[in-house]
Amino acid sequence: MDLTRRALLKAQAAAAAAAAANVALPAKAQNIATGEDLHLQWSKAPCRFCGTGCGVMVAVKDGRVVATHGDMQAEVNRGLNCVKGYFLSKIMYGSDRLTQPLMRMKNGQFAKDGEFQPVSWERAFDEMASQWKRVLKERGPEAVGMFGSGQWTMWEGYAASKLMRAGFRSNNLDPNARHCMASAAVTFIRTFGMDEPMGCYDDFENADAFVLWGSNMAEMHPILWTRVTDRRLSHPHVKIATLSTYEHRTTDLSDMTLIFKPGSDLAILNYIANYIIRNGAVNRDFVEKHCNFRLANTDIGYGLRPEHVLEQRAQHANDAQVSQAASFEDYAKLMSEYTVEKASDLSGIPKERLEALARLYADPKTKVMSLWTMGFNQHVRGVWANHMVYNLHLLTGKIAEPGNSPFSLTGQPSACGTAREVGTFSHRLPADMQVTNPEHRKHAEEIWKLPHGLLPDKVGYHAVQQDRMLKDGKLNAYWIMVNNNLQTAPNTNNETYPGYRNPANFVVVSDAYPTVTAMAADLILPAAMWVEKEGSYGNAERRTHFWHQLVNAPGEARSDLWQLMEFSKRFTTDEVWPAQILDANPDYKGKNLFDVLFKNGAVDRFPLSELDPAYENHESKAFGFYVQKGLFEEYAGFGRGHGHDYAPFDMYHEARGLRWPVVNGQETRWRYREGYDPYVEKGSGVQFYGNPDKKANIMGAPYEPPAESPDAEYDLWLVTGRVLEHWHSGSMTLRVPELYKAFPGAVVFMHPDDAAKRHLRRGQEVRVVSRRGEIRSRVETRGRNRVPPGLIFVPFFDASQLINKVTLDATDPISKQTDFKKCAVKVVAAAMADAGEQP
Amino acid sequence: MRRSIFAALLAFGPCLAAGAILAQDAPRLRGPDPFSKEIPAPPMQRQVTDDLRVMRNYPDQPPVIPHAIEGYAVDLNANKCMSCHARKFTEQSQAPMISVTHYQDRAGNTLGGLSPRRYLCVSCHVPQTTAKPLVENTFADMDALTEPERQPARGRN
Amino acid sequence: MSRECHISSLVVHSRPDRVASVVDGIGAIEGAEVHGGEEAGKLIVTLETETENQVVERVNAIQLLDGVLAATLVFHHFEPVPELE
Amino acid sequence: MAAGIARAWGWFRGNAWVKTALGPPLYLSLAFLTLGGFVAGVAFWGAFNTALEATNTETFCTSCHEMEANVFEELKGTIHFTNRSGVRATCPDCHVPHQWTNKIARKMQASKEVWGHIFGSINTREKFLAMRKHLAEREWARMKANDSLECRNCHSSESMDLTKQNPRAASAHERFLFSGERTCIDCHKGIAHRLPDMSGVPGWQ
Repeated sequence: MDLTRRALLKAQAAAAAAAAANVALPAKAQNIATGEDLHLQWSKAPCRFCGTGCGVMVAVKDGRVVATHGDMQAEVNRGLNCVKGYFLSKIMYGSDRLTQPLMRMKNGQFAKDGEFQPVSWERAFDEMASQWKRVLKERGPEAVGMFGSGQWTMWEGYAASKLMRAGFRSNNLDPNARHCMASAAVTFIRTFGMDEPMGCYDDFENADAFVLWGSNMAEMHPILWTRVTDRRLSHPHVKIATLSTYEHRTTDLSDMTLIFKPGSDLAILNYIANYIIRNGAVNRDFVEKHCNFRLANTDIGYGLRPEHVLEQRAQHANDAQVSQAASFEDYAKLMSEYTVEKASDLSGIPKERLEALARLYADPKTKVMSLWTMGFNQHVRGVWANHMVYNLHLLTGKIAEPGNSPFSLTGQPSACGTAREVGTFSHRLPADMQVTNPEHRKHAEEIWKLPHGLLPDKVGYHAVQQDRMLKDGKLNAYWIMVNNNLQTAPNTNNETYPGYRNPANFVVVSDAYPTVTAMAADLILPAAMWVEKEGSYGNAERRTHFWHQLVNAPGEARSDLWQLMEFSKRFTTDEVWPAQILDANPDYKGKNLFDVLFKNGAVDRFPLSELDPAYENHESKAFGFYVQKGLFEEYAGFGRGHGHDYAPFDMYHEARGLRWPVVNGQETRWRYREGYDPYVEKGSGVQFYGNPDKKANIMGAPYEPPAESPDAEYDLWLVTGRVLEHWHSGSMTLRVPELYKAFPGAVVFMHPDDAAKRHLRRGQEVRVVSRRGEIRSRVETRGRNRVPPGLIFVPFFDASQLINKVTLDATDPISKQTDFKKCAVKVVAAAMADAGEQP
Repeated sequence: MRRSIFAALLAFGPCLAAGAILAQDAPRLRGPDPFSKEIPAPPMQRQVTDDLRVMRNYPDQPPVIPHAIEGYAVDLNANKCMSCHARKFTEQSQAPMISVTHYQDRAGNTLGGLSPRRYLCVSCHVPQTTAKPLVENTFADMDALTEPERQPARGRN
Repeated sequence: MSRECHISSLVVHSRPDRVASVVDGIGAIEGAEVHGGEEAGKLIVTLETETENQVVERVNAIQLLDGVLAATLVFHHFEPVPELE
Repeated sequence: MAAGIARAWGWFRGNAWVKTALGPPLYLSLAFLTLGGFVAGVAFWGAFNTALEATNTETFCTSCHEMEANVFEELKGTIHFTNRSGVRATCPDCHVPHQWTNKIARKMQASKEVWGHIFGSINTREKFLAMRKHLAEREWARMKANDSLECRNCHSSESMDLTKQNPRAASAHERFLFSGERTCIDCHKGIAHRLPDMSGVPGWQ
C-alpha cells in the first residue's frame, strides 16, 4: 500500500467520521493527499427501499454518487444498513436507465401497435394531453386514472392527488400501497379513528416478548430485526414467537415457531382472546374506560369480480365494512367458540404451543410487541386479522406505552408518508380525511383555494378495480408512476395485461428503468430517482424524513413531481371542470390548471432564495419557486392542530426525521398516552382521540376460510413474497451486480417430500400452474426458506418468472387489498409437460 | 478531458438506449415478449467458492462472501460464521476478522465480542453466484473518478 | 502472516473545557491523528495501525483519556501490505 | 409311477438308520442333534442378521415419530440427502459402525433409544430440542473416539483430491486432517442436522 493510498484512505476515514458527527473539517484535512481531489460531499438521505426508514449518508463527487454508509446519527438504524441499503450507491447506474421519453409510433404518429421511438418531452406531453382531453370529453372524469406508489415522495403524492382530484375531478387515484398496507390503514381508522401506529421503534428496546404474525423480519425488515435480536440476545428473559406458514430466517432466531395452515391465523387470534377472557386476564378497568365492542358483518366474500360465484354466494359481499355495536358479553360469546382444540385443529399447531403463546399476551407482567406486515395485510380477511391483534392488546390494556405495542410494519419507504398521510388512496384526502365526507371535501377545497363542490364525492377505483376497469374499457387514460404493477398485481395475464393493451386505452408509465410495466405501455416517461430530486418519505413509526437533491438525473429524465406539475400546464379549467362550477365561480374561468393548483398563492409562497445554495433543485428552478417547500407547507396545513402536526419544513432538512405529531418542536413517541402525547387531556391517562368518544373499537369477527384452497388437482398452497436481496419487482436491485449475483433468479421453495412425490429434483425445471396461468421455474428444496409439505413459496422479483400470472385476484372485501399468500397451484416437471402431457 | 467524454456519452446515450430497448432480448429484466408467453426458467446458478477477496465499491460496503454458506447455522443455538471470523478463531481459520465496528452496541459502547445487533451476518454479507450480470452497472468509485487508469477491473463476471 | 494496514476513524466527544488536553492526549497515541472538530467538541480522529487489536486498544486508550465522554468508531478499512513496500 | 414312489418310501422307512433317526423320543436322536442344531443355528443366525439388517435401515430408523419429525426432517435439506451424483447417506451410514463388533455394541446402546421411545422422553419437538445437546454430544463423543469412523467409510482422506476442493477446504484438510490433528467431526458438526446450543463447545462461540 503506497503512501498516497494510505493518505487517501485516511481522508475517507476522516470524512466519514466528520459526516457522522456533522462536523465540518478544515479544508486541509479533507485533502490530505496532495494533488488529488479527494473531496467527497456527504449528505443524509433515507434509504430508497423498505418502510423501515433507515438513514444513510451519501457521498457525492463530480456529480455522481460514489459511496454510501449507514448514518450513525439516524435513530432508526444508528449506522447499520442491510445489504440493499449498503448498495444504494449503485441503483441509479444501471446502463439501461431511461433518459428520453419513448412513444409507440408508426409512420411518425402515435400508434397503439407501434414500436417505441424516442420523442421529446414536448411531443410526449402533447400526445398525452390530447388523449386525456379526448377521454375526458368522451367518457368523463371517471375514465381517467392514475396508479401511484408508496415510493413517491410526499410532495409527489400530494401533487398527484391535487392534479387527479381537483384537476381532473377523479378519485381514480390509488397507490401500490393498496397491495401492501391497505388492510392496516383501514383497520387503524376503524379501530382508533386515526391512521398509523400509536407506538414507535423505541418499543423494540422495551418489550419482553415479540410476537411476529406472518412477518419474516429477518429478510424483509433486516434493520428492525437487528433491534429485535439485539434485545433478545442481550436480555435472556426476552422471547420471540413467530407465526408463519413456513420456516425462514426469522424462525431460526425465534424461541417459539408456530407454523400454521394458511388463513388459520384468524382462529389462533380468536383463541388467544378467548384464553384471555377465560383466564381472567381482561384488564376490566382499561376496557371499560377506553373500549367499545362491535361485531363485524360476516360471510363477506372475497373481493373478486361481482359475477364470481363466491361473491354471488356471499351474504355480505356488498356491505362487508358494516359492523354493529355489541357488548362485552356478545364478544365473549363469539370468542368462546375458539377453544384450544378448535384452534389447534384449524391451524395444525400443537395445543401446548398455542397455550404458551396465549400466556405471553395474558400475563400482565410481560410487555408484548406484536408485529405484522404482509402475512396479515395480504389476506382476504386482512382487516379482521388487524382488528383481532388490536383486540388482544386492548383487552389486556397492553397498548400505547413503551414495550406494549401492536405495531404494523410497512412495506414501502413512504407507504405511511405518501400513500396514507398525504392521502393517495382512492377513498382518502390528506390527514385521514375521506372523499365521501362532505365536511372533509369542503375543508380540502378551502385549503386548496378551490371552488366549493369541485372535489368528487365518489370513492374511486382501487388498484385491482383499476385493472379490471382498464380491461373492461371503462378506464381509458391511465398514468402509472414509480411502480411495476404488471409484475406485482395479481392474476396479471388475465386481469392486468389485457387492460394495458386494450386499444381503447392510453397507458403512460413513468419509470427510471424499462420494466415489464413500461414495456407494456404506450408512452414511457424517464424518471429521476432517489437523490436525483429533493424528497421526503414517511416511515412506519410516523417519522418524516427529508433529503436534498444530490446529483442530476441522467439525460432528460425528470422527477415525477416535475412531470405532474408540467403536465398540468396543458389544461385549462374550461377543459376539465364542469360549466356550472365555473359559472358559479367566474374567477376560475379560463385559468391554467397549473396556476390554479400550484401557482395558487400558497404553493408558490417560497422564493428560490430560500433554497439551500449547497444543493441543486431542478423542479424549483424550472418553476421559479421553492416547489417542495410550498407543497409541504400547504399540505401540513391539513394536519396542524388536528393531531397530525408536522414541524416547519426547514427543520426536516436538519433532523434525521421527526415523528409526528410534532408539537412545539417536540416529536411524539407514544400516542394516546398521557405524558407522551400532548393531545391527551391531563388526568385521563389514555385517550383514543381519533374517535369522537375517545374510545377504541374491539371488533369481533369469526374465522372464515380463504378464497381458494388446495384440492385434488391443484394440490399445493402458493405463497409469494420478497427476498432480502431484492426490492419488490427487482427493477433497481437486479441492476446491482452484487445483489443480482447473490440471488439471481426466482425459485420454487418446496418440501423435499413434495418434490420426491412428484419425482422432482432440486434445480429441476417445473411449471407452476394455477387455474389462471402458469410460469416456469426451478425447484429448491434447501436454502433459507423451509416450507412444510403442501406449500410452496415463489418470490416475485424475477421478471422472467412472473408468479403473479398464477396468483388469484381475491382481495379483502373491506380494504380491497390483494391476498398474495393463499391460492392453489400444482407443480409439474417442465420436461413432462413439454412431452405433451396436458396440464 | 474525461468530463467531455462523459458528456458525449450522455448525449449519445439516449438514442442508443432507445434503439437497444427494441433490439435487446432481456426477459430477465423486462419480462417475456409478448408478456403472455411462457419462457423457460434460467438454470440455478452455482455458488462462487474461490475464496478470493472482491474489491469493495467503497469503504463502507460490506464485503461479499467468496465461499458457499449453505447449511450454515445462524440461529439461537449457533453462529457458524463466527467459528472462523471471530477474533479468536482467525489464526487457525485464516479468515478475515469481523470488522471492529462489529464490536459496538447500539449505544456506541465497545463490547468484548460480536455485538448482538450484528448477529445475523447474512443481512449485510451475501454470497455470490457465478451468474453474469444482466446489465452493466456504470457506477464508478471515488478513485476511478480521479484516476481512471488506477481502476482495476471490478468483479468477476 | 502477511502484514496489514488498518485505517479507521472515530468521533471523540470531549468535554468542551478539556478539548485542548484531549487533543494532546490523542496526539501522544501512536498512529492517531486529529483532523478537526475542536470547536464542536467532537474530534475527528483517524487511526493507522497494523492489526485490529490495536484499533480496539487505541479506542480504549482514547476512551480512558481525561475529558473524553465517548469515542465512537465510525469507519474501518484494512488491506494487506505487500512485502516489498 | 405312484406305486414306485410308495415302494421307495416303504424302503426308506424300513431302513434301520432311518428308523433310528425317526425313532420315538426315548432319547434325542443323533440326527436331530446334528441336523436340527444346524438348521436352528442357521435359522437363528439368519433371523438375527435379518433383524440386524432390518433395524439397520432408514425405514426402521424413521418408523418412529421422534426420528421422522426431527432428525430425518432436518437431513432432507442437506447435502447428505441430495447431491451431485445422487449417492446418499442413510441414517445407519453415519450412526451405525460397519464393523461387526462395533455395530453390535452400538445396537446394544440403541436399546436405550427404544426405551426413550416407549416412555416418550422426546415425543414433542420441545422435548427433543431440550434433549438435543445431550443427544448430539453423545454422537460427537462417539465419533471423536472412533476417529470419525462412519465418515471415513465413504470419505477417505487418502482419496481426497485437493484440486477438486475449494482453497479454503483444501488448506483446512491439509493442516488439520492429514496431520491427524483433528478428526472429521471436530469441524463438521451440524452438517446433517441442525445444531444444539453450541455455547461451550470448542471452536464455537
